[in-house]
Amino acid sequence: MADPLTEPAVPPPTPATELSSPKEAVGGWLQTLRTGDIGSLPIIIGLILIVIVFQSLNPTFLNAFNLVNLCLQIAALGIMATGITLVLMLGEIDLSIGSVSGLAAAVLLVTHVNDGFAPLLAVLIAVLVGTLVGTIQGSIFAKIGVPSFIVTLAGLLIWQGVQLRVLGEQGTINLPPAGTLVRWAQFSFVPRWLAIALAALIPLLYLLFSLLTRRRRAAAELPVMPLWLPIAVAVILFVLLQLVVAKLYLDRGVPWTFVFMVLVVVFFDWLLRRTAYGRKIFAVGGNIEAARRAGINVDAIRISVFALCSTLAAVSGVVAAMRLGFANQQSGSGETLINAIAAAVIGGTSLFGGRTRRYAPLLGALVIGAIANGLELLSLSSDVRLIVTGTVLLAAVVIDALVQRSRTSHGR
Amino acid sequence: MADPLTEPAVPPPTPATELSSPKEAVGGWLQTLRTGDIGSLPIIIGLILIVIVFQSLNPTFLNAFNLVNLCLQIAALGIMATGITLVLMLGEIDLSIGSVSGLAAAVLLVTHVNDGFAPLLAVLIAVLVGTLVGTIQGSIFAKIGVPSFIVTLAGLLIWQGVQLRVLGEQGTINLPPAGTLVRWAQFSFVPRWLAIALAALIPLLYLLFSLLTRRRRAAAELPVMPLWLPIAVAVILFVLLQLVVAKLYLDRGVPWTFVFMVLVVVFFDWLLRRTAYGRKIFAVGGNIEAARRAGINVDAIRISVFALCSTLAAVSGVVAAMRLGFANQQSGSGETLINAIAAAVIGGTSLFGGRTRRYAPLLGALVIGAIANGLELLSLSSDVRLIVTGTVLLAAVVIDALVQRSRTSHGR
Amino acid sequence: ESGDSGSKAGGGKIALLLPESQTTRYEQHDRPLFEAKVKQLCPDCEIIYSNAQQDQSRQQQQAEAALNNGAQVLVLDPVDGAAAATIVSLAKSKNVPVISYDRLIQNAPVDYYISFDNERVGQLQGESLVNRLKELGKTSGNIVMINGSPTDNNAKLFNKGAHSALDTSGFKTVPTPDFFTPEWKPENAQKFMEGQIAQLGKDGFVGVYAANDGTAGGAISAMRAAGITPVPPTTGQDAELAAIQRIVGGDQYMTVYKAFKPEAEQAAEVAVALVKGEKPSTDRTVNNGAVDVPSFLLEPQAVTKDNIKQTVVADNLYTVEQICTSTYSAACQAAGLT
Amino acid sequence: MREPILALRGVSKRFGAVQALSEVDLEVYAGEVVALVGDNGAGKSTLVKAICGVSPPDTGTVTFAGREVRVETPHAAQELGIATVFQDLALCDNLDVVNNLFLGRELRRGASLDEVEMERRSGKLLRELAARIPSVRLPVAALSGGQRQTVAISRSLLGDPKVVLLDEPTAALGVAQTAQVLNLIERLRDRGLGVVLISHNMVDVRAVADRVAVLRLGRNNGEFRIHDVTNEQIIAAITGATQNVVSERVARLREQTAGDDPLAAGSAEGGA
Amino acid sequence: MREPILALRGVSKRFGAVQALSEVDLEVYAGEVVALVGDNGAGKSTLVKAICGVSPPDTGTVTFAGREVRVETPHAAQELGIATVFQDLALCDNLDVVNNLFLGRELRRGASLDEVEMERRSGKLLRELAARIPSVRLPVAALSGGQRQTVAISRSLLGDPKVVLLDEPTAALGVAQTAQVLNLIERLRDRGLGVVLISHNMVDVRAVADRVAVLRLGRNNGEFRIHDVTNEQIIAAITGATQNVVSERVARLREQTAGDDPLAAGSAEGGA
Ligand SMILES: Nc1ncnc2c1ncn2[C@@H]1O[C@H](COP(=O)(O)OP(=O)(O)OP(=O)(O)O)[C@@H](O)[C@H]1O
Ligand SMILES: Nc1ncnc2c1ncn2[C@@H]1O[C@H](COP(=O)(O)OP(=O)(O)OP(=O)(O)O)[C@@H](O)[C@H]1O
Ligand SMILES: [Mg+2]
Ligand SMILES: [Mg+2]
Repeated sequence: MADPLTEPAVPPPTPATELSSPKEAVGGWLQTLRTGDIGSLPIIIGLILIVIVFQSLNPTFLNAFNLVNLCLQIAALGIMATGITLVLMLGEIDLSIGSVSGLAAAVLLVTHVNDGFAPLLAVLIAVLVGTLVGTIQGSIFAKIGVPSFIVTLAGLLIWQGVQLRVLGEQGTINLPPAGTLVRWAQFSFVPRWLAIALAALIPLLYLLFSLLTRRRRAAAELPVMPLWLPIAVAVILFVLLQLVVAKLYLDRGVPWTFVFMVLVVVFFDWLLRRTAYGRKIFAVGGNIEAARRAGINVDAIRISVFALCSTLAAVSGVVAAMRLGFANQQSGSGETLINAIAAAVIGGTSLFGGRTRRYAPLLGALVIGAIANGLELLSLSSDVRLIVTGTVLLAAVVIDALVQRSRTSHGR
Repeated sequence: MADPLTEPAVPPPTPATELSSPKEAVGGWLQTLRTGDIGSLPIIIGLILIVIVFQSLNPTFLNAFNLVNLCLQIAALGIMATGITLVLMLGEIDLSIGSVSGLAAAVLLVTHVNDGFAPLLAVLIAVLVGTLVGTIQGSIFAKIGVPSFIVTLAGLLIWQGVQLRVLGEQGTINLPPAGTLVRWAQFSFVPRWLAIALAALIPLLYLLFSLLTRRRRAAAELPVMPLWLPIAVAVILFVLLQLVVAKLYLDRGVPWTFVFMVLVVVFFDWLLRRTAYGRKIFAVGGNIEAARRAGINVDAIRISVFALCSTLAAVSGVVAAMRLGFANQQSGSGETLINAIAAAVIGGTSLFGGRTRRYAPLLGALVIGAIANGLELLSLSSDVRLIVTGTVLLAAVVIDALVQRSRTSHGR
Repeated sequence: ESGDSGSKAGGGKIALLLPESQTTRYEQHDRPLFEAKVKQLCPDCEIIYSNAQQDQSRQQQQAEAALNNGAQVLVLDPVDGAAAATIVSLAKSKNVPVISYDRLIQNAPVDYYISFDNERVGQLQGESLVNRLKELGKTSGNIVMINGSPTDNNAKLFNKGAHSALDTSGFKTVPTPDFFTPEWKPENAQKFMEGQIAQLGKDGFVGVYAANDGTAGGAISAMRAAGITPVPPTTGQDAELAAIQRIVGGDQYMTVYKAFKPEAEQAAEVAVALVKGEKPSTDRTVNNGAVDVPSFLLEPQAVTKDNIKQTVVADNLYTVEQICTSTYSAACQAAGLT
Repeated sequence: MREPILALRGVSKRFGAVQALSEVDLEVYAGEVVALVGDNGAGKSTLVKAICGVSPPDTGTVTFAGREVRVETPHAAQELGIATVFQDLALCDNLDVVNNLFLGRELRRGASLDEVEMERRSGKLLRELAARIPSVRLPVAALSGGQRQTVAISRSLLGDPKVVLLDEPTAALGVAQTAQVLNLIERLRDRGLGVVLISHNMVDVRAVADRVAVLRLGRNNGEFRIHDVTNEQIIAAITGATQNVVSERVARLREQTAGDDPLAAGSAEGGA
Repeated sequence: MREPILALRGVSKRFGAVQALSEVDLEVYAGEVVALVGDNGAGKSTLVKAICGVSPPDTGTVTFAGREVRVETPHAAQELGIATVFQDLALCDNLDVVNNLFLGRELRRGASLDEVEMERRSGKLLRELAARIPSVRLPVAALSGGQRQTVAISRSLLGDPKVVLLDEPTAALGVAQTAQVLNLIERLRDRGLGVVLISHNMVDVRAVADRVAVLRLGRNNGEFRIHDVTNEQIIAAITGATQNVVSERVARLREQTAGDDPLAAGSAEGGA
């Protein structure tokens, strides 16, 4: 048996924090990939499978016209899913987002069409209504301590009532078909040259940023990624984006609403991951008591998150109304709510709080949007359609679950 | 400054577990009451307030006919809420219960009316369909690891599709208006003498059981409640039950469906609190890792709970169909799901798992049922109705939340 | 301008966009009838079918998909007639003609309109209810009014038509303001009716206006459970089999039968004509706020115990065997059906 | 030599990039207390979890009472007679003390639970460990750190185990409770159980252990009979160097020290 | 006497039926280490939580640097300069080590976080404490008990506190890490901070404390200068009796003991 006293003394260990040399960092990265900590990859695979299945069932699925439609279709969903992701990060729920989006749509239409407010002003008012609603709900939840489920369930009912009231007798209000709002949501596309430029700029910026960070880390003597990694990612990104853009410009091109949605998703991803505010959301969702003891104002975080969620729901309602060209009593009702939550969850947001994957709302909205869109192309009767939707939804997540499982069995 | 060595030695402490003498036990009980650990009391107060408000707005609210209606109305809701309570105890969710109840209703009608199965056999088949569905969903959740939200969301869609398919051409199927099933759900009431006897027997049994337990505890030298406490509770219970029975028998009396629902609630309360199986549900919901390490078969608990929940959803769908007298494509859709979850939560079930109050589904169903019923009596337009429903719902829970808050500020 | 797809010989693609599947008529009647007629007229034509499940935004998505699939005609039954203008303008941008089916698309350059008149349906319900009450010797009293979904625009139209018949009849509709049944759900109608009985008393009303057969079913269950026999005259709509059976059994007084067959077939004829580049003509027009739409309008029919044979049975909607199951055989005999 | 009741051979376990255990061997005999010591992160808790089925090892074999066994679940470990006190305690905060003690092995009376008997036995058990718990009906969320630890230890003694694994059982305990637990460990040994004790406290280790196994960076790094070894030697094996922060501190202390009582030792240091 | 930096007077706290603290007084001076000792459930952690705003006392006053203050939130306590290491650590399992260390006081670079600088400083800080952590980018859920404790201790030192409350900081630490923490406490004292150290380990208490305050059943039960008191006296105050399970065990040990080194003390006990 090894006796440490008779053996040569083990060399004093390099402190563990310095263990990861650049080389080992990649090793570790590949390692985690191997043992399953591979983030959004499984759901992307699920998405690709969905695309393959639908394309083989109906070859129009991947044509340019339909892809542009898909972009238009998921804009509102993606925005709403971004909002609910924030709330889910706290381990809470907001059932009122559908109603709030409907209310915002109603307010937009009434102020713009009936009261003649300028388009932008009307949009602003509608969005602020969302903020107000969220602040109220958040406060009742955080300050009085009513479970968020109940507060927002009450909100679901109340704001739908208010929506009916705002719409009044008329029930349905149309936007001027040639007005700014409809034009923006339905007929505005990024000019081709700009789209191509953006699709080149994004990888470039990514690369630049990665290299700068790399330099700072090296200067601080921290482990760094190997050089080829960001370069490879940037190249792949560049090729992919250019391909997508080329495809979309066979038809109308990239809709501004889609760009807007992507910006929203990216901004909130940055907010969550790269700012102190976002870090606090993670903390509250991870361990609320630890967050409180760290001096975080938990109430403020909660209220602001509910306010943000409702604001985004209102924005989503506004976008949906502009795209539809009208609002009515049904705006925001039905599956709006459940689709948004489902998008967030499919994208990789935990319902238990504190965990979400990068760009979860976008990925989730793509999955849900692709399923809905693909099914529309197959003329199925309602019963079959429901069954198929449910099955495909489940299938898209099973891969993810299986990977996660193998990860747990590897002890994480 | 006190020096323990110069002072007379502190007498060796009686071990703390023996601290609570009978006298102190009551003290402790009153103490907890004072500092807020008062269980279902706040929501009962909320319920009483709702009753007072509605009664003052419309004096027919408390008349016998309406109370009997209320009993009939909440039977299906209470049963479904019992099922979802079990799932919520695990910290999970089941979104499919509405669809499952609709599917069960459809199966019942098709087997009984179209295929001519005997009533009881048809009911059995419908309920077993629920069990099967729950087992499938539970297994996918527990064994593959797909989040319950996604599994049951897929279920929500799939079983609704199957429901449409089962109903087929016809869409709506009538139960024979004078058949056993309709008679049982709409026209069967407990005979007056039996109701009075039961209303006397229940407090008596409670008293007997309390006294027996008290004796066993005393024999085991454990702290016991003072004698007057169970006696007082029994007397209060007796008076209340007799009053309610007397009132209900001014009209048709106590419906069997209501009795059945109460039995379901009481049985599952017993199952949760007084059996090893229920204890395991608490453990899995409280700390799944601790439960696993204690050797509990977590997968089995999860699957069985989802199976039970779907079974109860099916039972609820059957009861609802019998009461309505028919089933159609809308059976189980819309607010069915959200009402059931709301009932469980209002009754005091935590969405985070591991916590529920006694008879939560019953109390929650009473609150929701009373609000809905009371609002039917007030002629309100749809928008106002929605707003009022939301507000009353919130108000009913605020008392509870305030009490909880003061409890937290007392450190619990 | 809508005819430039007609240059193709023979086949073509026709999109049928229906609004919901919660009532049986669309999936069980309109769709098969329409498809059968199209196949008969134009064996090579392909039909793209979608059902919007009561969701206007989904319908828009479906319209986009249909256009994407190469539809040459849209037969559009809008979820919300006031809101479908966007779909029309999208179709117009692709030079695809639009037939407004069953519900009128407002404020848009629609090419044809084929329908029953929704307001007329409400009116018919109201009129036959009043007539029945007068037959029973009642000239005044309360009529409990159960309308459709508060978020469904058609429900408003039924309501409007019904009021036009009821308000001048000497009867009083209760409650005020009108009750709209959330989601059209029978359970909600049942609860509401129970509340009204509690409020008005078991004999506090003389009739029930229910907007469709589902809500009628809920209301009837409530009255029966309260021990009200016979059930006062109750209206309905859609001519569901279950409602016909209730009518035979004497629980429901009437339902409105919209003969789906002529409607669907008419639509099929127009659609096929458009695919072939023809322009069917009609002399009636309906103004939808933007244009005078050339229209084919059909009359809804009230079905009571007396004319079941002449209507739904004659149209092969249901066979006598389907209606007269063992439960209803006695009633059928009494009604002269068997 | 007798056959060990529990023997591990070549146990390895990897978490992502971290190799927590590599080729670890360990033997435990009946009627013997083995102290498992090592630096923070050395892999002690991982080893315990590997033995008791909470997170089975990647490679390596476990032999129990002479038979090679696969312990894939905690349930399987309990069936074999392996009881464990985990470092992170693993109690259900929403359940009271009685229910936590009897979790997974509830006493019944007909179909329902025998709450009275469980409460009686809980009281008895806790008194034996000199536990200061205000009421056995408090949810464990309301207990102090030491009280929770007492509950966890009591739990492991309720079955009729053959091997007990204790992962830093006395870390949060008061002096009296620690003494009781050490007494208890001795009683377990005397009853012929195999005990694995993980502890950073050399005094406790010396007090009850027969043998000391040292882990370092996930590998075996020496095994000693407690008679044959000094604390310095053990600490050197733990830290991997004879010259270390502990020895420096000890040297400094030794200059000032006078007491000869192991518990009362160490005189005051004035502010430097 | 100088003015204490932190003084509690008559602090009481009740949880439902449990009176956790009754009329407790405590004073802490700058440049002094006060050891707070007491049995399990004596109320030590409750007292710490009362001071640092996590669960404010029912009655009683807190004086900080001469001013009476109401510390109602942890944030308020941090503002005053009170840093705390909690017995239950209170880390966010979903965040990595860096993020836990800087939680609530993140470093920024423009609008976003300065991850590079935070990571650099974390590494530095942890190396000072001889922490063995595989990577500062691991989520703390993946850390061993002792590694978690190291993180919690490091956290409390990141601000610029005037008073540090340490609730059993070394309970899960290895020998080397314990020595480092004790060194660190001495450094804190030397820098003029007031330190409250809760520990059940008499050796650690003797090693660094200037004064010992004893809690028993939620009340003050004696306060001693460390020079003037023996371990037996402290233990008697803790357990409330001179004749107790510890003294019995010690007596038994003493018969067999020979060593004179406080850390290496205690020879082996053979199986009884
Ligand atoms: N939230 C709470 N609710 C009810 N009782 C509590 C709560 N927190 C603590 N207690 C009780 O207060 C008493 C003091 O607990 P505290 O945690 O302060 O003890 P401690 O001195 O830190 O003990 P240890 O050394 O075991 O950590 C204990 O009896 C405990 O059961
Ligand atoms: N689930 C996990 N994921 C990743 N790494 C882990 C996980 N669990 C443990 N580790 C790592 O494995 C190593 C060993 O951990 P372990 O808990 O066994 O240490 P230990 O010897 O018990 O230390 P301590 O004395 O601090 O309790 C540590 O470096 C730890 O970070
Ligand atoms: Mg450990
Ligand atoms: Mg403590």
